[in-house]
Amino acid sequence: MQVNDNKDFQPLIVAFCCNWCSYAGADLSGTNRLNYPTNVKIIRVPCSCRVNPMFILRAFQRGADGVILCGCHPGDCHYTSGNYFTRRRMTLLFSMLDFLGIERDRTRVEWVSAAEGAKFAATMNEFTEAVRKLGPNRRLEDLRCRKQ
Amino acid sequence: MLRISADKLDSLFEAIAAKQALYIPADREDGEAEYKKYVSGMKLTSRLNTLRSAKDFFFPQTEDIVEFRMDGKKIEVNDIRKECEDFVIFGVRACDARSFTILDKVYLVDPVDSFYKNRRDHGTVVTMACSRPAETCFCQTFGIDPTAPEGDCACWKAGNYYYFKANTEKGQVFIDSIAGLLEEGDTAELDSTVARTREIMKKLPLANLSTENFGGDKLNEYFNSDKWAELSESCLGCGTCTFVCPTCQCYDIKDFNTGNGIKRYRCWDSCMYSDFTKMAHGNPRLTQLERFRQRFMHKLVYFPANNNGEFGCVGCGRCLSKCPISMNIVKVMKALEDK
Amino acid sequence: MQKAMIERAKQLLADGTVKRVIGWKRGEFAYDITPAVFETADELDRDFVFDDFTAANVSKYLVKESRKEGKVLAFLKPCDTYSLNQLTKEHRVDRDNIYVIGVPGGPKLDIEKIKAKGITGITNVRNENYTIKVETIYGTEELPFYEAIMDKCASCKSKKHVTYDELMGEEGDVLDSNRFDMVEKLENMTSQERYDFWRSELSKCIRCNACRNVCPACTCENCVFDNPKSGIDNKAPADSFEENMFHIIRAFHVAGRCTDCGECSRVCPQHIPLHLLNRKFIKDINSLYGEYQAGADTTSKAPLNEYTTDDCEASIVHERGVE
Amino acid sequence: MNNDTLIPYVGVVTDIRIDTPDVKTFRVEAPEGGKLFEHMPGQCAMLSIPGVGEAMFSITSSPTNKEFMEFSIKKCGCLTEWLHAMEVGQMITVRGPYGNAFPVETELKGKDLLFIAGGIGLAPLRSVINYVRDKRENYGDIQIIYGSRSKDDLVDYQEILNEWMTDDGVEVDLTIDNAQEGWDGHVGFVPNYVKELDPSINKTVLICGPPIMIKFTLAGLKELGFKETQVYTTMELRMKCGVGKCGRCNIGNKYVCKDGPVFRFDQLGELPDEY
Repeated sequence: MQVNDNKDFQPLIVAFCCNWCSYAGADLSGTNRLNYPTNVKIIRVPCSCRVNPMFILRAFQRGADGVILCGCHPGDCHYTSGNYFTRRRMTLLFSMLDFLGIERDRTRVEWVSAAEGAKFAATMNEFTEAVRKLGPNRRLEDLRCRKQ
Repeated sequence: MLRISADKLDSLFEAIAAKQALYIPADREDGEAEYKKYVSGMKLTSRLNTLRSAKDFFFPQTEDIVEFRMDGKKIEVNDIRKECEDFVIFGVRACDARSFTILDKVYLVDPVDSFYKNRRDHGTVVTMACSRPAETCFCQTFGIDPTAPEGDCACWKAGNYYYFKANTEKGQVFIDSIAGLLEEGDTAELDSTVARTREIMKKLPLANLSTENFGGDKLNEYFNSDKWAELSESCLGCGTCTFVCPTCQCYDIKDFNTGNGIKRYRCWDSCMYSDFTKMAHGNPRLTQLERFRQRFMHKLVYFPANNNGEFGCVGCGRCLSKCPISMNIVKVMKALEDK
Repeated sequence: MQKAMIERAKQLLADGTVKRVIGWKRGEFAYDITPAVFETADELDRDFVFDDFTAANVSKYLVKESRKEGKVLAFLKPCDTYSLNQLTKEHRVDRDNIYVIGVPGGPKLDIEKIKAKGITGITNVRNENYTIKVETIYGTEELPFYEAIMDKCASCKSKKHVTYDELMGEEGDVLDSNRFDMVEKLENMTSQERYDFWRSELSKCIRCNACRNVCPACTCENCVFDNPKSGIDNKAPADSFEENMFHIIRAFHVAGRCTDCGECSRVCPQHIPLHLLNRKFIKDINSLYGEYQAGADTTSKAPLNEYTTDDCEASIVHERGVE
Repeated sequence: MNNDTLIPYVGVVTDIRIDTPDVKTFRVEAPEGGKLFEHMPGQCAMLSIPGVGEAMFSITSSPTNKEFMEFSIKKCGCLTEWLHAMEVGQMITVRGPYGNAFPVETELKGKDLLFIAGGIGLAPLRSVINYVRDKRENYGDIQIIYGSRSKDDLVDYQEILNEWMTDDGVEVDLTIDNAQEGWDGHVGFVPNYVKELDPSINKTVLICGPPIMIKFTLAGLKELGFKETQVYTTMELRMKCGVGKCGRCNIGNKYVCKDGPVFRFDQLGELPDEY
């Protein structure tokens, strides 16, 4: 994959955001009129822990080029410990994707609190840029789902 | 008889592949053989047969049937069938060649399956006689002669030559197309090779396996046999036997939402799976016993009942070597006969 | 050993300690051995076998057998006892209804490896001082024992039985195995090389589900891949994505619960090294969350069922290894 | 290339009638109007909503109806839930007709007929009943015994009241499982009701309903003196192809989709008990 020659490529990013912190953070970045790419599609989940590894894979199947999971900061989970489990789970999953040769920059976990609107926008900008450099997801895509 | 010397086999393959797609059984890294599309330099495998059967060519594991575009309440149906291109499969063993006639009895009877027929029409099957059968071989049980295989065109390796004989019109066309490379030769060496193979076949451990106690008339006797519980108790319910089997022909039809339409595809299914007969209101085959029984009853009783006594097994021995728990049709036949 | 096992099983049947015996049954040839349940002394005498080919792990059958009336005797090799312990921990078996006799482990022979050497027409296989004599209808062939052992035995992790009611033969130790070597080798490849490696392996998958169905850790009543409401019950490897998805999820679902018994790779008709996926998870768990061997005991919490507040962040994946 | 049986037609749902709390009857026409294909009473068709699933349903309208086909469908699974959620104008895909039919033009001709149905089991028989009513001269007396859990669960109740009951030579006996306000008819299970009514044993019987009802009714009929060769039923198993190739709907060596769904009881008796 050639890096840097994807200037026109606009990656599709799926962001799973926990209802209590990160989704509110995304809201805040919106009300503060902060810019982040329009091709970030947010899916609200009750807790980052709700995200099953299958969700991540299916996002890639359906055309995502990068998947980011946002939750409360460790220690701040609305359900006390959900994000701690998420952390272990996603570490192992991302490690496995890396093991299978899927580019590791396509996945990320980021903790964003309800007050961190700026961090949310910055994270999305940064992540989108990282994925854009990688180019379209080819290694974990479902050819049947490719737009004709 | 027409023949070609072994050192010219590559040029023969080149000549065939220049006109149409050619598939030959070739070695894989892990020591197994599988059919691969011929590219220059590819060699025939030394293994007796391929891990997967040759049915894939006519009945692939998955194929798209039809596409739907959904728009509100409207549905548009797109027939996505395309005319298949001509191809040659070289080196099909006698057992697999017979499996095609068995599949034909399912897919080419009314209503004809156009997907299967399309491939069948465009494929030329060149069979290869066996000379070194394995202990798991029992094709003779089903009246198959591995020294005189069916198929459009048969091929024998004897000494330093490959001999060819057409069995069908399509096979004759094939031979005519490569006639420039073939030469006439006597068959003394071939005859002695065939005779030697026939002697070996008598020594095979399963040479005495017989079908005389099986057939359509045994339906109730075997269906109610108390042997099934014991035979099926360690069955994992996986689909290995059905997927490596050259005659297993069951399929499932499923829809896949691609996000820009619905693809309806069909894929191999296995009667060993728990959802094979599952309906909204229940399942007539609730335990592995019934599913296991279905597979073997189908091959040994139901199929002959519907097809003038022809059995739904060709004795290729794949299930004997691939079943994770080594339960197979030979053990079932022997257990059922043992009253 | 086989004789002693049959005798002991007959005793336990006769004195009413157990009602059934789970073990291995001889087959048509020297190598095609089937796990089986025996109920009488006659059956044991006639069919029970324990030799170089009894590699199958019978502990998963105990999920069903231990729920039946009456105790069941299970002969378990060291690796099988780990599986049973794990099943006990997850309340999938009724341990009180199982009488475990620990029997020595492998290395067991892999007939596929013998056949891959071009040996065919096999009528008998004998082990003479770790030289295998393979009798075939084409003559006798010889090869060193260790060239034909199961992959899972070649990287054996333990010769110790972690649960038993009685032991036959000598007890072994947990071994310092080389089982992570291949995982490490892959980790040290580039991402493109790893991708190519797994594509060539996983593209062989025919989705027969043997790896799932044999796995002692896969005991869900209804698998997500069979559930029509899950949206992923696609049944066939219709696209390369399906192959990746199935194997990632299969391995992930047993992460932290997989005892590394190696059955998945043993049963794969296409010889896909599926155990490498499981071992990758085990290796990661060991290095990130502390050494953990599933099935070593029946009380500890699985690594994915607990956490510490100072666990590493997922970004660790980005920070280590080869790009 | 010829049209393949696996490639469906598109049909439009032009009317939806709510029969009972869990049964709706859908009227299906070709997009250009008229029927998608001709069929005989007892035959089935594969209905599908792409992306949801495909399943076999018996065609409940009579072949004598030249304008449309009808399907009475009970909500019991994934696909039927979707079908029930449809609105008029929705397109679905249809392929068929599949299977054999009740022998209305051969063995049943000239005979006195006794229809016995339970619950949604009336659906496949309705096609025959209306066919026979439309060709009245070819058949003898008609008796219909139909039972359901409650009055609300009687399928086609209005049609039964307004058309069948008013016909000459058609006797309709209704029953419900438990007494209910507003019901002054018979109360009790179908098998017992059949015995109470004691129909003439010269009649040919067509029966459809839940397996348990069929089992007890058949036993009752035999007690009354009916022979197995006089009784027809229609079967249902999981189907995918509809043409006897996908290999799952077999009972012994017979495929329900191709050799069935209509079987005479003496034929069923020769097959293994796996349905």
